[in-house]
Amino acid sequence: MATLSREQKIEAQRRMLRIRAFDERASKMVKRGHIPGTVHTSIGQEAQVVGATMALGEKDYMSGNHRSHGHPIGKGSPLGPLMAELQGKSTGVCQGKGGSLHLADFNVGSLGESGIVGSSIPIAMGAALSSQVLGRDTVALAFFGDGAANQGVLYESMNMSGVWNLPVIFLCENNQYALSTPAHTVTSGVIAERAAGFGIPGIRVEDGQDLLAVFDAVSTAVERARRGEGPSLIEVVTYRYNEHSEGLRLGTDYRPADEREAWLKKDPLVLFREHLISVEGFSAEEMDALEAEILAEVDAAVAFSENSPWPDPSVGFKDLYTDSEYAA
Amino acid sequence: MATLSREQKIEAQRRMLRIRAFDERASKMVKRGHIPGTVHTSIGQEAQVVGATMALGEKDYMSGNHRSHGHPIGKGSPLGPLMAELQGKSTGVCQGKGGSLHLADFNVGSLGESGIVGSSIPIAMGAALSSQVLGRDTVALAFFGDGAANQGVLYESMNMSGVWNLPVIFLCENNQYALSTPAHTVTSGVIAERAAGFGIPGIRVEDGQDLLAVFDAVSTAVERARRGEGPSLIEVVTYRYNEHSEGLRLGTDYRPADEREAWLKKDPLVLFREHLISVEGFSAEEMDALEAEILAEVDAAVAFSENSPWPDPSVGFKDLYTDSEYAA
Amino acid sequence: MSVMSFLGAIGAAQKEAMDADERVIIIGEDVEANVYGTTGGGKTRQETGDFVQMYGRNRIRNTPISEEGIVGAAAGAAMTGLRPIVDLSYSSFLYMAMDQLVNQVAKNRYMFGGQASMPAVFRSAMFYGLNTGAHHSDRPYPMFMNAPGLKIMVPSTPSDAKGLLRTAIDMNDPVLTFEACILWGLKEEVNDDEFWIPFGVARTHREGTDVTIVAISSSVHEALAAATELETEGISVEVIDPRTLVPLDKRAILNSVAKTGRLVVVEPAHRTCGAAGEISAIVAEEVFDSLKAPIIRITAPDMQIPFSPSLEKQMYPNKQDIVAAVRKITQKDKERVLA
Amino acid sequence: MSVMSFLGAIGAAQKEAMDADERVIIIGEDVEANVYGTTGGGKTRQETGDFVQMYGRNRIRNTPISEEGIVGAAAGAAMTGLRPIVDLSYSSFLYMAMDQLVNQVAKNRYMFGGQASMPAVFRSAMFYGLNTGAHHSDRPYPMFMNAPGLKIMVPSTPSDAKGLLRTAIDMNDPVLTFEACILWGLKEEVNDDEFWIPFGVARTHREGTDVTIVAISSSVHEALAAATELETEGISVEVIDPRTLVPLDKRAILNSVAKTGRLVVVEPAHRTCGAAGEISAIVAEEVFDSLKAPIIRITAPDMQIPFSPSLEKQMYPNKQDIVAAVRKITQKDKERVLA
Ligand SMILES: Cc1ncc(C[n+]2csc(CCOP(=O)(O)OP(=O)(O)O)c2C)c(N)n1
Ligand SMILES: Cc1ncc(C[n+]2csc(CCOP(=O)(O)OP(=O)(O)O)c2C)c(N)n1
Ligand SMILES: [Mg+2]
Ligand SMILES: [Mg+2]
Repeated sequence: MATLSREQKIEAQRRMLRIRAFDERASKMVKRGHIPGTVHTSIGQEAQVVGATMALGEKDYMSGNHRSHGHPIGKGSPLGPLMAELQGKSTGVCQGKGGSLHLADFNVGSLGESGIVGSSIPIAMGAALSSQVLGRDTVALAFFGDGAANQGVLYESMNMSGVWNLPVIFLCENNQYALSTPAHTVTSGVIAERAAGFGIPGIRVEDGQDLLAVFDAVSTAVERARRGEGPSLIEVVTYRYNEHSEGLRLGTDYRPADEREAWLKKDPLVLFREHLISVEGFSAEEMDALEAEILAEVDAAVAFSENSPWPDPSVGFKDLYTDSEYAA
Repeated sequence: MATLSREQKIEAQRRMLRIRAFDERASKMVKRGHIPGTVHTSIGQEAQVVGATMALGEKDYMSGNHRSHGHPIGKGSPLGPLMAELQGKSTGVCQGKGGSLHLADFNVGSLGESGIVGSSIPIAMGAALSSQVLGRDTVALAFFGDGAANQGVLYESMNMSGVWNLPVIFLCENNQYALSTPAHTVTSGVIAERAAGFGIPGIRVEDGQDLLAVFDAVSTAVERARRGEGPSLIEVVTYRYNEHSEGLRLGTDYRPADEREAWLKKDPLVLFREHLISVEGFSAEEMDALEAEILAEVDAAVAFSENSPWPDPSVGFKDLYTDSEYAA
Repeated sequence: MSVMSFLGAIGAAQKEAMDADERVIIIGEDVEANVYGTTGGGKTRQETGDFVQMYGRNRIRNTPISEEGIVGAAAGAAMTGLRPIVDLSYSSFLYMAMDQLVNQVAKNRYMFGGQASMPAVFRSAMFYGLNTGAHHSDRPYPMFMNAPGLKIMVPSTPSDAKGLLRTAIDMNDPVLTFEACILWGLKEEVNDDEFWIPFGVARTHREGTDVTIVAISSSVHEALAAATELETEGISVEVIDPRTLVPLDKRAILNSVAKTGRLVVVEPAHRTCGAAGEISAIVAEEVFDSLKAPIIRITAPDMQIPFSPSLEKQMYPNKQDIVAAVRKITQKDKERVLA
Repeated sequence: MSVMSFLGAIGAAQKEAMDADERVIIIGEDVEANVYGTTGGGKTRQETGDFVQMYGRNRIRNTPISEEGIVGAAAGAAMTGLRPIVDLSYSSFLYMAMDQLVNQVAKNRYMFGGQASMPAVFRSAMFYGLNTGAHHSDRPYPMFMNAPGLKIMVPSTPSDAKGLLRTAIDMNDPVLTFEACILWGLKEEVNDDEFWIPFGVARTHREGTDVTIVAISSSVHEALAAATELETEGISVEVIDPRTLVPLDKRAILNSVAKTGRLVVVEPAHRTCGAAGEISAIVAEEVFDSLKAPIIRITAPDMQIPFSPSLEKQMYPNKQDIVAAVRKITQKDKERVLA
């Protein structure tokens, strides 16, 4: 059973807290019109995100989806340029051209979040192909939801990477809903069990609020991949506390009222704080201090973003190609 | 175990013979330039095709692929208009506009063969959806190859029809090669085993040269579908005796020399002829007469086609839309 | 008549068609919860009534996220007796189902010699101008215009949306609708009775004698605003909305340009190989001798859509661009050439 | 110099690039067995040498039939250090991977603010005119011209195929190649050394003063044959092959039309929203005052491709159509208007 050192555990909690604080702030900012468009928060899913990213090395690659902030934060991306990106500022990690849906930070191996459900799955496979062809020892991980698990390209990718033994991990964040649609109404069979037919291991982490359980499962898959033994599919059962996207109001109650309450009792941040105190012997004060530190970090990120200029309009006409500017 | 009556068995042999004779003739015609383009024969796969189509009722639907003649012939389509279609004649089943790759005969429930690998799989699912919504008791069957089994749309279709319990059968004709590519080099896991992850039955018919085995498996799936219990995946292991398409010459030997020899010993037509004689008590003379009858039928089909006029050029500008002709 | 929003008009047309014909079904992601507001049953999104309650889950099909499978299923269903309305939500998701749309939906009837017909409607919304970034801002109708066998509607008013969509649903050929999301809230008096607007008949929103503007989707409103401004300068502008791009009402466009001698074409799609280029080319071939000035296209540039509000807004045609273009081509010829 | 076929030239460019840069890999269906003849390693298909033997299975990747996955893998690989050449065989199969091509390959660099580059080549062949029926006869390059972020080459001679493909492989942006299958057998003397033809530079195959013909892909040869015939009638025709459609050498086209005053555009794609329409629209906007006659497009009609030889041949531009169009627009103006 792969596990984390004491320092790594604190780092894990730090990253989970970052995601929570960043997303809570972003949610408010959307509602106040300080972030254009909308955002999809990972609030409630922090253990699943960080359990996975902590299992990756710095040079390992990652692709993600619309529920996009947790992934780069979990991978170690600094908050300022991420927040600036959400606001569309020139200092944004994508110069303001991507926005929440299309965060990418190549410095930490984040190859990009995707607004198109399922579309970034084979991107991670491609990064794994690079590793294999060029003889690197990096692995790649694709984050996607239970909804995305019904996109055909996932199975094309599982098959192709299975045949080639590519070092890639398919990580399904099963938060049990795709927008308004309960997973069980549109999913035949069990996602994790789909791996077997493609000749690769399929693991279901039933308690995705348990950071260590996720870390263990993903670490096993990462080690396997690094040994050249090929891909794995990991389905992590989790829950999002917020609406699909911030500000969205649906007429229908597609989630039972008491369901959220039950999951709130298993808040991954609270659970891991307790673990750090009871098992690792940290004090409540130390934990409070960490939480305060992270809030300050998010404040600083927002300040950085607020103080940043808007991109010059000409930036909108750059970077389509490598070799030329747009000439109308 | 579903089985065939004595008359049905003769009808099955008749259809297998038709496919063999039709395809052998078509092969010659391609090589002599009497059929434009190319054709993909089902020679060697007759038991797999007819075992499946005999399990369908007249009103049941079917979609197919580039290996296209066997499917409508197996479903009972008359040979003349099929041959005329291959030649591009006005009396062709698609008026000469489809050709070998796009045979369709709606009179027998043949919704069309597809030149795009995998693309016609969801078409059969849609026909099953019609049956369900309109309360009909028809089922639909999609024929596709081992190569097509790596197209993502198959898994989207298995999942969606699984969720909705649609009366559809996914029939994989595993002839062990996709053009020059051995299935085992590009297929991770076992095709039939992929069904389980999608919550539907997956059956592998190991001896696809045994018509009765195929008939049994498909009948079981058809009955299940008709009872409203949903889809099934059936993988039938078989072999094509000819090259991928007629006239194709590849530099590489992608099939071991002795492999074809071994499969020729299990010729489905010979096997079933022996069954009809030894188990059903037909005489060799009766079997010879049947074979001669079919050759005459193919001769007549070719004569019908040869005597048919070319389509008038104006036909090329019709039928794109229902309500208007093309006006340049 | 009652006041309907653009979105409400789409819902109303769907409801009418569902009531009129049992073979009509709705299939798509999140249609059950009416996420996009057109399966709520009423004239507006808020109005009571829910399609699932009214028509049941047999006819309102909430799907997995599997665009290719959904479109393929609709194609197979349309060939065997149903008349599906497929809700693909964003136009940017159409690429996922491109093989089914181009290789099956568009080709089958022709390839099979007329044996099949394909009565299906594929609805999608173009979310441009709303800071949704490059993955959600596509306006890809020109690509589909290059695929013979599909019909294409691009309504710009609630009435047109209702009447054209009803025609589309009742039609035996496949139709793609492209709804500009920024028009969803637009309201006007719409006939409550059933009505059908024929495909291939342009709508002349405003008559004029000096310049013809052909405008597509949301650009119609920019063009009308420009025309009002130009009127004060004594320039008389005719504004034509083709409403359907396949079939295209060439006659209306050619007659107008024959009269005015000048053409500006405005659309929100990318410039290269867009509908504006097509319309320009038709005119340059068929009424060349009437032309008194260059044909101007005002389109989105050949650039992806950036997220930041400070970057995105410059990407679409606006009133000022149109006014400037019209001024330029109505200058006296000499000035124009020198300019 | 040695005689190479069009297909052999493609193989040669691939071989050169594989030799020059270890990051270049080939990925696609049946590339190992060299089914389509460009991974055999030689100048012609028959020539000895086999890419798998030369470069090994690490760099020659025979894939499952999974176009979307293949293109996505190539995109991810291109963003992380490889330079994939993706063999998609027929252009009709591109739709299967449309989401990856438009949403990932074309958009990523822009969306991510220039962090990624996408050095990948997507090869496909247009099999029109060979009785392969509607599913194998697409010429869909205009659709991709409407998707900013992709570059597009449409070579018409072996030399151009070799030089452009080499440039494409060495370029840091994604390139789609569209190879006309009917040109595969075409032979000419081709430079055996490495050479690179820049994108965005048209080739004037023939100079002339009365009419400009811009022709694309196989239509170049029809246009040249037409020009030869017209010469005997005293009509001097300039024939321009843009060679790359994105970027497009507008300057060459505009200068030529400014000189001749007349334009015919010929291409094998469907008419509506095709490249011919785009070129016509550019000219009608930018050098209107030089134009002496209508701009004529000669294209495939907006119809799918029928199988029967008696139906298919009428679907593509041919020499006679071109000759007739040129004659029409070179008549004296008065005659033309009355005709
Ligand atoms: C191809 C595509 N189809 C549909 C959508 C619209 N959409 C955005 S998020 C979403 C639900 C995704 O659910 P899931 O994959 O489970 O991720 P979650 O939001 O639950 O994290 C849908 C349908 C999209 N963005 N892309
Ligand atoms: C989408 C698509 N990709 C590739 C091809 C080219 N192609 C035609 S048949 C074939 C092999 C198909 O193999 P399989 O599905 O096993 O059928 P089989 O020919 O063996 O019956 C290929 C690659 C195609 N027609 N369509
Ligand atoms: Mg989910
Ligand atoms: Mg096969």
